[in-house]
Amino acid sequence: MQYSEKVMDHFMNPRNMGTIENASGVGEVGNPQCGDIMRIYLDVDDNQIIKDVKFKTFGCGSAIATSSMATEMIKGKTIKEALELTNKAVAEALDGLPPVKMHCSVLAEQAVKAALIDYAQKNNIVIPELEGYEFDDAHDHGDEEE
Amino acid sequence: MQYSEKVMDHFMNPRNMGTIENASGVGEVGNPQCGDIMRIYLDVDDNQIIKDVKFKTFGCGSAIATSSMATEMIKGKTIKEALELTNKAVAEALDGLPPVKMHCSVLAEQAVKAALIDYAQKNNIVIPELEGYEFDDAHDHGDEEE
Amino acid sequence: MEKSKRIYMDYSATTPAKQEVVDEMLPYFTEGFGNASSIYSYGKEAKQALDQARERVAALIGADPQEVYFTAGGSESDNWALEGAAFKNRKKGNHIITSKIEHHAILHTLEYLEKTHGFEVTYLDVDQDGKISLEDLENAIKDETILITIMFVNNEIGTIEPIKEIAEIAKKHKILFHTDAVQALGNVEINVKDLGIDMMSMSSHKIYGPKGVGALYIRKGVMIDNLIHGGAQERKKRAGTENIPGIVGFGKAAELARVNFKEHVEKLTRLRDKLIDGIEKAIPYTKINGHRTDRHPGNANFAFKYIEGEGMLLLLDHLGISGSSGSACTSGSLDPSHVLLAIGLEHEIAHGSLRLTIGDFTTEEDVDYVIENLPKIVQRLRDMSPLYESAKASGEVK
Amino acid sequence: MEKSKRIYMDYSATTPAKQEVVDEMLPYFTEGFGNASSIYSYGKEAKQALDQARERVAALIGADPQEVYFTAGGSESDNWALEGAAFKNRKKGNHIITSKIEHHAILHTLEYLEKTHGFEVTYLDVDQDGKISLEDLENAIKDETILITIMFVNNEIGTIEPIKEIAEIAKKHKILFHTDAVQALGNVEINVKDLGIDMMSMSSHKIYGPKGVGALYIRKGVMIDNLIHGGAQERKKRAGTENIPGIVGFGKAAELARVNFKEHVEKLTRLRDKLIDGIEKAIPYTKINGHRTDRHPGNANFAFKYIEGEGMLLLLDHLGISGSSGSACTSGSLDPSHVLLAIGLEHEIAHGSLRLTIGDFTTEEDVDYVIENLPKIVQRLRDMSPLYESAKASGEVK
Ligand SMILES: Cc1ncc(COP(=O)(O)O)c(C=O)c1O
Ligand SMILES: Cc1ncc(COP(=O)(O)O)c(C=O)c1O
Repeated sequence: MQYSEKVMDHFMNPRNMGTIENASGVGEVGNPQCGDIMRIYLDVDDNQIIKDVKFKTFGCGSAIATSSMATEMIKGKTIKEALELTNKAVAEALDGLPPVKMHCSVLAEQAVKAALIDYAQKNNIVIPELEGYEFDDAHDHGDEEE
Repeated sequence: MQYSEKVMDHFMNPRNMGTIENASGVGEVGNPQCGDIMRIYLDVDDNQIIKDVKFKTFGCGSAIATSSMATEMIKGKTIKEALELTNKAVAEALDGLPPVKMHCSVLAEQAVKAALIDYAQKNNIVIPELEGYEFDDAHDHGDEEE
Repeated sequence: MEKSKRIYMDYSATTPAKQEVVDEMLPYFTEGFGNASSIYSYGKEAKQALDQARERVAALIGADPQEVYFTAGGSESDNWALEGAAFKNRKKGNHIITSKIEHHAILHTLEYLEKTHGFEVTYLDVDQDGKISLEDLENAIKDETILITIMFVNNEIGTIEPIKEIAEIAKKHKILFHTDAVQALGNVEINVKDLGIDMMSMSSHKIYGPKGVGALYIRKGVMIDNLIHGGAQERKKRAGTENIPGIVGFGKAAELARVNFKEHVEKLTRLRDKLIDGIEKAIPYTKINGHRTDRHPGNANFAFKYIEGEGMLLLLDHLGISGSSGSACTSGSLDPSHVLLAIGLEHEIAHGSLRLTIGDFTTEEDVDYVIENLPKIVQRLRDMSPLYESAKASGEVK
Repeated sequence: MEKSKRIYMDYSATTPAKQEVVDEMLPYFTEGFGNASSIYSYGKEAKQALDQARERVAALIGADPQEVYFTAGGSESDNWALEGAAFKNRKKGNHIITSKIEHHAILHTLEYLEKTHGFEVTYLDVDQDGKISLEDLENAIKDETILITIMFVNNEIGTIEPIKEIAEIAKKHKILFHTDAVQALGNVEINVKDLGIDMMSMSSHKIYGPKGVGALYIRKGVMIDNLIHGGAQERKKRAGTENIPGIVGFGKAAELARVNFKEHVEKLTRLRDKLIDGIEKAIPYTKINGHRTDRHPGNANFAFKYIEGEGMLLLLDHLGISGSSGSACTSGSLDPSHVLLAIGLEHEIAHGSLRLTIGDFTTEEDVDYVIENLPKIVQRLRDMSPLYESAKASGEVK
């Protein structure tokens, strides 16, 4: 298993690591049993622009790197734009992930969505794209790896 | 599998190799199927002393070496003495044989006996020690060798 | 990256071959390369080298040379012992007893015997230190039991099992006893006769020998089926042209292990204890895994709460330190190490495990360097961890 | 003894590792020794070396690298292919087809599958040149047939089997086809895709690589059971810490074999033909075994009437020449080689067989030396032989 330089960079120097007090929305996905938890904090302004975003992650190198990249990709964006963030986009922005680690990017996408759902609930907003959103078990580690 | 120096010496420089015309007795044991044949020629004088002995052998290095050693051990001896030649004695005289090759020494002993039987028959002599002598299949190559 | 410093602390995974070992192997690649089974001079040299290596390995474990059969490694030895004993004794019974903390070379072989060949396996629990219970073992024995296989020293947590006692129980019930001694070899005293072992697996690359070579000790009189069928090598028990250079290297490594045994164990034990004590003092919320004293002299195994092992390994690697972890992420499976779960660790703590195993080339300075740097790494990851944050919020962590 | 001259003519038994091969292996013993499956830098180097070696072996046989699985040698590869395919397909059927001239790694594995696991095996006859009949093969196929295994090149007499045609028949009947290509590798053109091979066994030490390494080609899509169970190495198909130096050496040897292929085959063929012709002319009552043209480029196999092989080998060895024989005495069994009997040789003639196999380090002078000396050796043994004497007496020999 080998990480790209981008992954290593985001793991060694994670962007947006930390917490936001009184965040507009907080999302947490994963569970400690499986070895990954991502928690994302959003600070959304009145124009639905994500002014700030922070994360805390328990998990492997790629879990931390995808959290870092995902937060960077939505920072300063509108909620609409953030909704469009896909796990593939995160993985690509990191120059790819080893197949066994793709679930980390799924987790990152889900953590963003979970934070947005929390934001919507707190603010009584309906985000149609997130109605009935399901958090699949992202843990399809595959079976053929080394 | 490793041969002693004595075996190698008798193989490289076999004593008494050849034939005797009008031999007093000729004995042959073994069969080509199994890969060993020994033929021994005796020249026995009126005092029952083995004046000369020769061999021809088809077989492996130790078959040739045991033939050579056996002929040397009975040359100049009386028939009585030759009858006492055992396969163990031949093997010991060669500083031992690998376990899988012990049958060659058995063959050498049998070849001498066969030649003596032939001599007895040709000369109408009864050699009590050889009455009913059985040539077992000497080919017990064993099962545990390398 | 600060890669100039390189501190290898994964000796239980594999060791470098010692220079003396390589030196002794070299002539057999290009010159003394003959087939040991052939008759001509080239072959005789090979045969002599083979004999000497066999004597050296035998001497390390108190066996007769004819009881040592060379294989391609620990995994093959394990597979051979289990399948060989199982198929040979199938008519007597189909039940095998093992423990939950065996190496995968044991567990997956037994799984295969269960699924594909109809054998039945009992997996014994271990206590929180990783030891099996002799009482459990006695209770697990049935009329159909044909084999007991319990490892000598566990590869993750270093715990030493009560081999002599297990062998006695096996003997009492006339059941074959195999032990995977891959981690034990060279690191704990082994005398197969005194211990009453019927079969024992060994691997060269764990004792500073080359990779791809191992051995199976089979006590005289014990009959098992072959695993690799073919030519008449290894007294007709293991086919394949003999890997002479590899076997010579293993022999040399065994010789060195025997001669340096006392020194080796003393040094490792001292450094290991220093490492364990140092880390335990420096890093709170840490559990030491494995038995404190009945333990591989070079094995240190920690579980750091609130963090995951892979990140730790990456940050350690960045500082030039190599270790390993029982976390799921590093193994590529969903679950953390079965060994850590078997000693009762919860999943989330098991994910934060770190195994550091030291060896003959480890220095006092290496240990100091790790004690100095590991706490920073753990803290850095804890600062990123939502679990740590929650623990602080709840007061669990101060 | 005149041992200064050393003429090795047993390349089919094993080859010396080439210096370039050893040079490329060396760093992986003491430095790049890491566990290829681990995460840290030591491990990454090992992993890269492993990948390169896999590509090189794949390139030699026209396979994808992911279709190449490293093993500990040709015997393990054979055992794995046969047992793996047999147990995996047991529900479909229990019948396997092979030939009478396979290597023992095939024959003894099949015997084991017959005796211990209830499989049924058909052993095809071969003609006087050692070729199987495609018609016989077709006729042997039953509904229960799950595997055909026919060797690519025979190790004793060098005959090349009609692999492409066999593969077509197997495909037509949807039966797996395995070939033991241990002698073919590097010596005959192999493209597994063009030939339609499902599984193929290889061994490093026959192509100037180190001993104790081999590979099994498994075509993508072909599923077989594992032989060595345990860790997740080789994409979970073959457990055991990777023998990195060995694999690197095999890779380098494969690379050299690919690059030098044409040259190698031309040189060997020329020297072999010179040797065969020279001996045939110089020694009467001699039979050349194996197919005259569809033959391993380095293989010469003679049967000299009236004499036995071991003595020949000893006398040759005395002159520094290494060869091998299919006689019973050299194998330690009662019967001469099963291959020689299968091509119709009588026991007594088979006992007088001599295999001389040449390779990359054989020179023209070596061949001359053998042509000069072998006739004397044969004559010397004939002069000792009672069979020769009888043949003279009967007029069979003049
Ligand atoms: C045709 C054939 N198959 C299999 C083998 C076994 O290979 P190895 O000795 O590498 O196990 C050999 C060589 O001994 C061989 O010639
Ligand atoms: C306890 C134990 N058994 C078996 C093995 C397998 O040994 P090898 O990698 O030599 O096949 C190992 C090491 O990986 C081990 O630690």
